[in-house]
Amino acid sequence: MAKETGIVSWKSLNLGMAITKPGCAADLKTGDWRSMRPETDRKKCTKCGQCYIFCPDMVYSKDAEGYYVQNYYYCKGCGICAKECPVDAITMHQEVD
Amino acid sequence: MSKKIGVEVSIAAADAVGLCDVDVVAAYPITPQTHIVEHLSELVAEGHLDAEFVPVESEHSAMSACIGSSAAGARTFTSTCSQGYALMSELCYIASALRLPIVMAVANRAISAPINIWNDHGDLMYARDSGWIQVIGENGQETVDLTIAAFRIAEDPNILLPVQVNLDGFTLSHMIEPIVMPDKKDVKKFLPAYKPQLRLDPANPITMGPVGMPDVYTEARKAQDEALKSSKAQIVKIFNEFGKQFGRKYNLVETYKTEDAETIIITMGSLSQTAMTAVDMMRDKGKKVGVARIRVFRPFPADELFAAIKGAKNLVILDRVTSFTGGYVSGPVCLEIKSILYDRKHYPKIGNFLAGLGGRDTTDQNFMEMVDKVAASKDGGVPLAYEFINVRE
Amino acid sequence: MGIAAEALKNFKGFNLKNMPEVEPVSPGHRACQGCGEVLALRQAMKALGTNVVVCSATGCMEIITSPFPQTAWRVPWIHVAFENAAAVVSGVESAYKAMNRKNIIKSPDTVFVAYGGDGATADIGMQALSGALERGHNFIYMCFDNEAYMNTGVQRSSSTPFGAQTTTSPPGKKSKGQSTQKKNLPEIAVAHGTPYVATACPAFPVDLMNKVKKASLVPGPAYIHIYSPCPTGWRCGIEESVEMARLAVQSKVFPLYEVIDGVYYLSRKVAKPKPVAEYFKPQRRFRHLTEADVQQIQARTDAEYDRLVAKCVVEVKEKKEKE
Amino acid sequence: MIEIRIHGRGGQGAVTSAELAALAAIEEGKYAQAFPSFGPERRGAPVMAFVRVSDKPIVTREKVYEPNYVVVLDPTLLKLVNVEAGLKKGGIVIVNTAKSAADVRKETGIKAKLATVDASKIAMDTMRVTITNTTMLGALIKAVPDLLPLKALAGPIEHRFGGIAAKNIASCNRAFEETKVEG
Repeated sequence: MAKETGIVSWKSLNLGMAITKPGCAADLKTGDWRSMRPETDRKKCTKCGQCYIFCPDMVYSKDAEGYYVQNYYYCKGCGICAKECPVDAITMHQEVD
Repeated sequence: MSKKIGVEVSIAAADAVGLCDVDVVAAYPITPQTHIVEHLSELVAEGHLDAEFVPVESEHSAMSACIGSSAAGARTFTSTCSQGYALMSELCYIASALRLPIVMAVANRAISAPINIWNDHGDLMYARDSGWIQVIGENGQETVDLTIAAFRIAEDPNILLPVQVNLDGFTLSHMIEPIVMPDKKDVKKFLPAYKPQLRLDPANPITMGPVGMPDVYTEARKAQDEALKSSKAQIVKIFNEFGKQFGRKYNLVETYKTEDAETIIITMGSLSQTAMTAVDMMRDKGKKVGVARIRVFRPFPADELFAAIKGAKNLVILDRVTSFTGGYVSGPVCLEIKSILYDRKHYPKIGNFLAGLGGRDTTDQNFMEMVDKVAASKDGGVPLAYEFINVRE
Repeated sequence: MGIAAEALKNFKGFNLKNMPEVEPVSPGHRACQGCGEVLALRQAMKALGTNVVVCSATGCMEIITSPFPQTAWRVPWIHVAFENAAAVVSGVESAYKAMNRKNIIKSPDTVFVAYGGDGATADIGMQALSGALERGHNFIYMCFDNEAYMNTGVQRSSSTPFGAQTTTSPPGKKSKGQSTQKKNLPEIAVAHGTPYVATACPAFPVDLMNKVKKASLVPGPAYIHIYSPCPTGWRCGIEESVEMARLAVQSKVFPLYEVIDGVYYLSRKVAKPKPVAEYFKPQRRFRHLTEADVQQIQARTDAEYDRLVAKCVVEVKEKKEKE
Repeated sequence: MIEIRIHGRGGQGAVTSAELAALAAIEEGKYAQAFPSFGPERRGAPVMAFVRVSDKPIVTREKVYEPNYVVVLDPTLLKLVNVEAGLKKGGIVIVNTAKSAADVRKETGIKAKLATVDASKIAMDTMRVTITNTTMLGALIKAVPDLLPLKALAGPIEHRFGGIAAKNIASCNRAFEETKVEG
């Protein structure tokens, strides 16, 4: 779990409280927000990439075979990918612990 | 040594900015600051100054553009006063918090209402809690020198705070007087090129101005407070270096005939000059009077000011502003001084006078009356905490 | 040929097969589930790449990307205040211009971007935007329009559409919700003589990305108005953002077009428009409207669309051919 | 220290007169201040400008309340403004007028010593304008020889007026010749 708070000494702040680690929000596990999980049926998937380009949370990336795979570390479970999938290859499933 | 030339103080101030080779000037016109920015746009138009002049649509955008420019790493200047300052003040607080070394000349002017284009320190005091360094010139030469020193102070790696150079509107900004303009080579030696520690650069991306939640806001403010606090010693060093380079030495507090003075007048800005004239006249009559002039208002030079005034039995403290407190609390300069004295358990008689408001002249005669009033009083001479000078009943 | 057309004459666009992989905005940002605005921001930034400086207005996209000590920004980014992103970018652009000229830096191709929500653009930041457009700085301004002040809890802005419910335009016995018509920001940008103006929405990502890319190639200012559905404020399903954006285009509520050197081009002709009611239905912000209200809105939507189409050169040509 | 007040109307160049006098003094190695009356007055309204000249640095920022000399650029002001206000004992009022000093005194009741010159006519003759600001500087030098040598004005006038400086200098010089100072 990445450090979510800014609890630091005033002496360790950068000038003007600037953040000098580009994109360090990528440490944050927004996957914790999810109650529904998208899963892809590869038999239906046409590798069209709609899920990739419509994801607000940059969850999808292409694997070696050209399929788009979810990174559940970030997925907030909004379900846009499932709704937009033109061949209904993606379905939403209840998260279970 | 360069020759003295006759020049309007605003023009000289703009030329000083030119000598500092600024990269960006973003400004909006307001009386009595206009001559400064007009001349800068002229310098750019004629090719005497290689800079971008951004003719913004408001002071709010002037300071916004200055913040963008300084964050991108450029040496940046603007100028305003009064309502212009009020409009941009939101951004001034942000400029200092982002630690951007912007230099701004303020041709001090009263705050509305009634609308009044003339001089007082309404804008200077409006800015006092903004986290900027505030320096104050008394004449044209000081305005020029402090403008050059301001860039050096602002950009000092140990300071990195914006600096406000205050010059009294009209009484200084529109005055033609003899000024020695420093040599460009000397300025370059004194003021090396600005090397930002952090800047908006695609090769090294940073995030400036992030959200500070309750877990870090206190630390951010503490860091900024420390920066202003520790700037004081560095400003003294820079003033000393300026003295070595240009032969004119500046201090946080300047004194005039205070050594043996029973009464000390405390002033800021061009009024100090009239006060010194009055002191000479009173000395001729055998009165032991002196003047302590505050050259740097933020960071407040408490120790230096106390050292200058501790020998006096009476203090005449001028505030060139109305600071509405509802009656009992003094004007802002007096308030600072009272707190110094309280901390040091030292209690001279004090008269606090609100003088020179909205361009009202304060004469040598006025100073003599104030000195006499405090000297003759038992409790500071003023029934309440302060008194308006030259007000018609 | 105008300066924008000249700059775009050899333009090669993106397509679904050659999407840039770069993500200048990182994951881990704290946008709501199903946020249509951060999706639009993501697509736009992908088109721009990494040689950019971004100036952000206060708003959702600022708050969700930058709570200390995290930043979702992989490119240089500054937030100053709510109403001044266009003025801040003016300063950044001027600084780069001066420093490049004076050989202090070598960064001639850097693209300067300012963005804000509809409140930051149409309301409080209108003056700063107008000033920056008029001065002709070389920058892109992107307005992410979600039709209300979402960051503060869904209050109406001048970009909120007629009839919409917000927390400060509540429907009641004497109110139908928002009582004024949506301010037409792209027209205001056009009126400044802005070389490149476009509308876009994240349901048509290739179109959006191409427009943003074009904006970066045009010298001088460019303005892009991006429809950014907000499930939280519009009170629709979190999976429906893209669908809402698509329906807005298909119902003529939000037509996609470009204005290059003042010449209008329709990006997507709505041949078989869907009724506005279909777009309204999933959004609870319109649920209080009567059928008559919706009919009135439908009539105005059609009229506005026709007015736009009449301005578009492509349409003019077609008309002539018919004649 | 010599203090001078210049009366004119907005647009007649009273401020320029003050500036040129101060600049000339500074060129001569003296100390000087010049400043306007800082008002919102527009073209045509009565305005004032001030000059201080001294051999020592000037350390005051008061307005000029008690001038040693007063210059009046426009004769119509004599009836509108108390040009003699605050004038120090032994001071001189230097007036642009076609009339004699005696007539001016009779009409205005001015008690101080007068210096008169028809600067409007001189300016019209030499420059084809009725702006008398540079012309009246010649009269000022004639009435106050201690202030500056006449030739000291040439530099600042040239710097300010460029191509039309020669005519201004000629007008100034002619006024110097023609100014009558009461004995």
